[in-house]
Amino acid sequence: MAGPGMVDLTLRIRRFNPDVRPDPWWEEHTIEAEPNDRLLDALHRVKWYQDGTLSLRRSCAHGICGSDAMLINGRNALACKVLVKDVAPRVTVEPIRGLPVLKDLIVDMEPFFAGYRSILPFLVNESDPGDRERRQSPEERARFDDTTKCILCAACTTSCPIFWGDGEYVGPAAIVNAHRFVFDSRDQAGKERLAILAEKSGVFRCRTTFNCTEACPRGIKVTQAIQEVKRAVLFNRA
Amino acid sequence: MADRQTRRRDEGYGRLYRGSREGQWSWVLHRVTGVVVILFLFAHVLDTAVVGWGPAAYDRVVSIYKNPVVQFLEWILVAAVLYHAFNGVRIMIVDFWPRAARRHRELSYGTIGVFVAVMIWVSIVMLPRVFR
Amino acid sequence: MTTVHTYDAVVVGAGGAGLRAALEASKSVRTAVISKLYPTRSHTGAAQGGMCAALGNVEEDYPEWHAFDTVKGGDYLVDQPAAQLMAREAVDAVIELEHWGFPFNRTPDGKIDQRRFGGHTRNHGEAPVRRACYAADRTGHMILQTLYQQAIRNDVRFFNEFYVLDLLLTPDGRAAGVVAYELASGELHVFRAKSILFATGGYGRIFRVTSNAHTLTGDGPGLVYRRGIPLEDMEMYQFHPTGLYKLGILVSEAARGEGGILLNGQGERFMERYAPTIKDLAPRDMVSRAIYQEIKEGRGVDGKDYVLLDVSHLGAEVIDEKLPDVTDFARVYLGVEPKREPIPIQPTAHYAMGGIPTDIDGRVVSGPEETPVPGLYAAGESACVSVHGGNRLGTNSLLDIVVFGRRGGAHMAEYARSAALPALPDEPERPIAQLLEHLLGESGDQRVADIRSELQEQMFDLAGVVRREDGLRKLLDILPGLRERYERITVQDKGRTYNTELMEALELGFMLDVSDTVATGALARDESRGAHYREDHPLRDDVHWLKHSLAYRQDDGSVRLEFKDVKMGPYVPMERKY
Amino acid sequence: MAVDTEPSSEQSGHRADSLGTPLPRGVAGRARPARGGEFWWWLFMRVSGIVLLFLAVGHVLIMHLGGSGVERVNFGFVATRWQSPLWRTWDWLLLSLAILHGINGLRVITLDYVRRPGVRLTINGFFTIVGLVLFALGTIVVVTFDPSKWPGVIK
Repeated sequence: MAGPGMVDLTLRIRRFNPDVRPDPWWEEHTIEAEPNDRLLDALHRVKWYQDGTLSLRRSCAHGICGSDAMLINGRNALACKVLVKDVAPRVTVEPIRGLPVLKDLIVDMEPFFAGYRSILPFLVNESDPGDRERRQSPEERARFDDTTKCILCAACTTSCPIFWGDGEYVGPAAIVNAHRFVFDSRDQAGKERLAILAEKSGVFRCRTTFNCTEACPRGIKVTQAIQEVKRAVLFNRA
Repeated sequence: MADRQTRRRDEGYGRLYRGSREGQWSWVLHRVTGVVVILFLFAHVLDTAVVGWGPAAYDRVVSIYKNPVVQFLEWILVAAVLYHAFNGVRIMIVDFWPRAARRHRELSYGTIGVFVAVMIWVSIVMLPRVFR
Repeated sequence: MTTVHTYDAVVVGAGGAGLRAALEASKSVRTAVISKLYPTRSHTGAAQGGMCAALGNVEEDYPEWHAFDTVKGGDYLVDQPAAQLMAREAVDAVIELEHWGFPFNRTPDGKIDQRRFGGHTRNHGEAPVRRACYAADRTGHMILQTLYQQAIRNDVRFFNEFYVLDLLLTPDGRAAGVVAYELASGELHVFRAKSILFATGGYGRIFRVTSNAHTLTGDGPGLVYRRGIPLEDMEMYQFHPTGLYKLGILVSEAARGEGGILLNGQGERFMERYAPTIKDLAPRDMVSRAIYQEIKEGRGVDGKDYVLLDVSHLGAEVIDEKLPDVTDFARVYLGVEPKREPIPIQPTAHYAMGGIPTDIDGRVVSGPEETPVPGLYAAGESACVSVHGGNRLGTNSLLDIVVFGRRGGAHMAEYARSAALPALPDEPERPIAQLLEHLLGESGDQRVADIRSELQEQMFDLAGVVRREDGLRKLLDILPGLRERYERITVQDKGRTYNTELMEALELGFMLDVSDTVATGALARDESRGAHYREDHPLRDDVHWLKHSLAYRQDDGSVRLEFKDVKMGPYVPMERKY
Repeated sequence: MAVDTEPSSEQSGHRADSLGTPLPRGVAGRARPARGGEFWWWLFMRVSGIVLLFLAVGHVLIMHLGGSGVERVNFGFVATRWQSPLWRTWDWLLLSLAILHGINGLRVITLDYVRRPGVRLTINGFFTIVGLVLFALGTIVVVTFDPSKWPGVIK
């Protein structure tokens, strides 16, 4: 039994290790944790004191680096932003879906970043800015504020049913990052981005399931951003 | 000591993604009802085409629709068309008015509300024919 | 099977400093960036408050005032020419980021907005000045994203999740390459290059309570130290006053810059007593010590070891617009609503002022006479220029990484254009292959996690905010014991794919090395200066200690100290009052 | 060891190199052809959806709910109804839009779940042909239907 002020937590973890066996398996570990501990702390406890072979990515441990997106009790979240008290006494942890699993909770992020790179994720402005800042009003700045919060954790993209099924869809995160530039008053490559996103792999694959919005650990209104990009394509053509 | 460990055989993925209740499941239903309607449409074009072969042939074909079991299926078809239509309106609202995305839950429940209300009326009209 | 890669320039680390250096170097020479993490996971992204530059957008300001604040904030251990240079180049650095798309908050007329920050004052200490340029409370996140975006635009070549474990030097002391362990495959890679820049960040993980990421384990400083290069001013470690209680997660100084105040257990605004002029916006070392003092004298909250940061009076609008992330941390991790109630905070290990000694061009310089190591560079938190001296001012870290990242990148490219490719030693990967074999092969009886938590506990208690001779001596007795246990660790995971247990074991090795230098330096420096506070020597001693320490690793593993002079300038050391 | 000047020549199957797919450089070079096929289909689904909302829901109300529903439908009912060009136009529009809307719906579903291009093409081809055949059949019937061949059925 758990000590005073502590709770027992059983973690049901989806394991995979190509060095050991070809198929994934489930494993259960029970640990003691403080109710306010993060799920990441609980996973560390398993890794550090029970099974060193458990592999996961993590870094900052407070929801800003985007390393530890996982499928927790059937929903995508960052393990460092889920508290033990909210999942105890039992939690299921799986790797995020739609990307190849490399080991345990670690997936291949390359397809995800390839999608990100495909939408020209950088400011394009060929005019000479001079030696001072380009002006931008607070209202213009506010227009894309929400989508600058993205930490590229892939929680949104791997929550999307279209992304799981298909190898082509760029996914919500890439569109969020396109939005960040399309609606930046300083950027000049909006038309090119919108052209890329009007293609088969682009924004019109979105079926507004809102899984992405609910999965985003940064509270970005992902679906709304995608819809705004759709509208931009629509009116850019009309 | 609470620490313990067990190993189990693979139970397979198979677990549903517990995504947005309002968004994910209305999308699944939209697809399912869409497929139901298009498959019916294929059949319906064929049966209507029989009209070109005259009354005898056509009346024989449409008599199938008067079977109670088929009439129950017809009730399902009407439900599918109506759900697909109402949910389609919701999708368009979200598509053409991005700010509506912030109220997507309310929109979903509104859609379901309208659908259920209309289906109550549809059922009052149609179901007695099935159980007659 | 070891793969050999050849580049002109190799940058180790993909945080702000590494990316900025790579952007500069890749303009003219073939450049690779090797990083333990995906670049966007780097801890630059956790920086919150801002980046100072005397733009003068909202009130009168000059680089010279900024340089003065930096020198005074660093308690005169700062190399003054470097600080003056940084303050001067700050303006262009901020403008450059803006041109690259950085989404700064704006003034009503569309200029970059600026806000107050700890220790930044107008006219040499008169009053707080608005100098920090920012993007809400995610300035570091936006710098990291902006630099990564530019790296994509410029086709910079990345080797992600490659853990650099060794520096290769030619017999005559030139940098020749690095050895990296590929986490995905468990294979070793040798990167051969004409110039190499380390930008691997800090080592806050040697302390129990820290704002630093799990990955910040002093790898870069640790591995050059093993190769005989000294580490500078390692005793100078900053504790940020406002970490979330128990967790150490940072609550930005911007919270106080926007008007937040600190309260002790009796509800008293205690900073009025410690820094009557700028109160809660005093430099971090002073605020951290004030909190320590309050707690020690029984004025913590409920007699516990924390005090309160109150932002509730700022109003929901300011909180949502300018401090969204930090207030969210309080909500998520402590269940506290900052709009209504104060946030429990305690000092948290935050930033290493010390590191690999460099000059203003990022060149690594060894010894008191500052002999450059040809081809070797360092920048960012892993380096010590030294612009932060005994205590870094808030926002100067983001400035440091872009200013000295750029300078290091430019110089390494210039060097690579003229230098020949150095020859590699035979079997360059051999020492690391043997180290891995040792860690994987033997089954000892010691767990990495046990040694690490013991280390973190002892470092925090004995070499933390306040230090004493007896405590540091005790620490120096404990450390060899931990090292001896480290020799007998066991790594359960013998696999090759993402063996993160092995990675943590390697990290612990670097943490132990770095801890030796911190403890040794702290014991030697029997004065109080900046973040280094000795209870038994509470005053600054400019006669004996206006100098940098250099920690060398001896063959037997012990630390030998040398010292070098501080480069002075216009500012004469005076008592540090605010 | 020979000096190797080609950055990646010694790497074999280098998986973790993040920027493996090079981007075209320069703003002009970056522009891709705007193949907006998916956009036009997306727009069509919404426009046809609005029209179908009236046509199909109207059709359902009249045929399945009005009067005694399908009970009353027989050859005479159809023949009487198709006396009016309005209903012929209505039914033909409904037929064409619904088939196009439905076939594209099926195409989108295969796009989401079928990864292999060949299989995808086969399935889409099959449904397209079925759709075209049925559209042709339906059009012929609607256009050529002549109840005067069967006198006495029109009420």
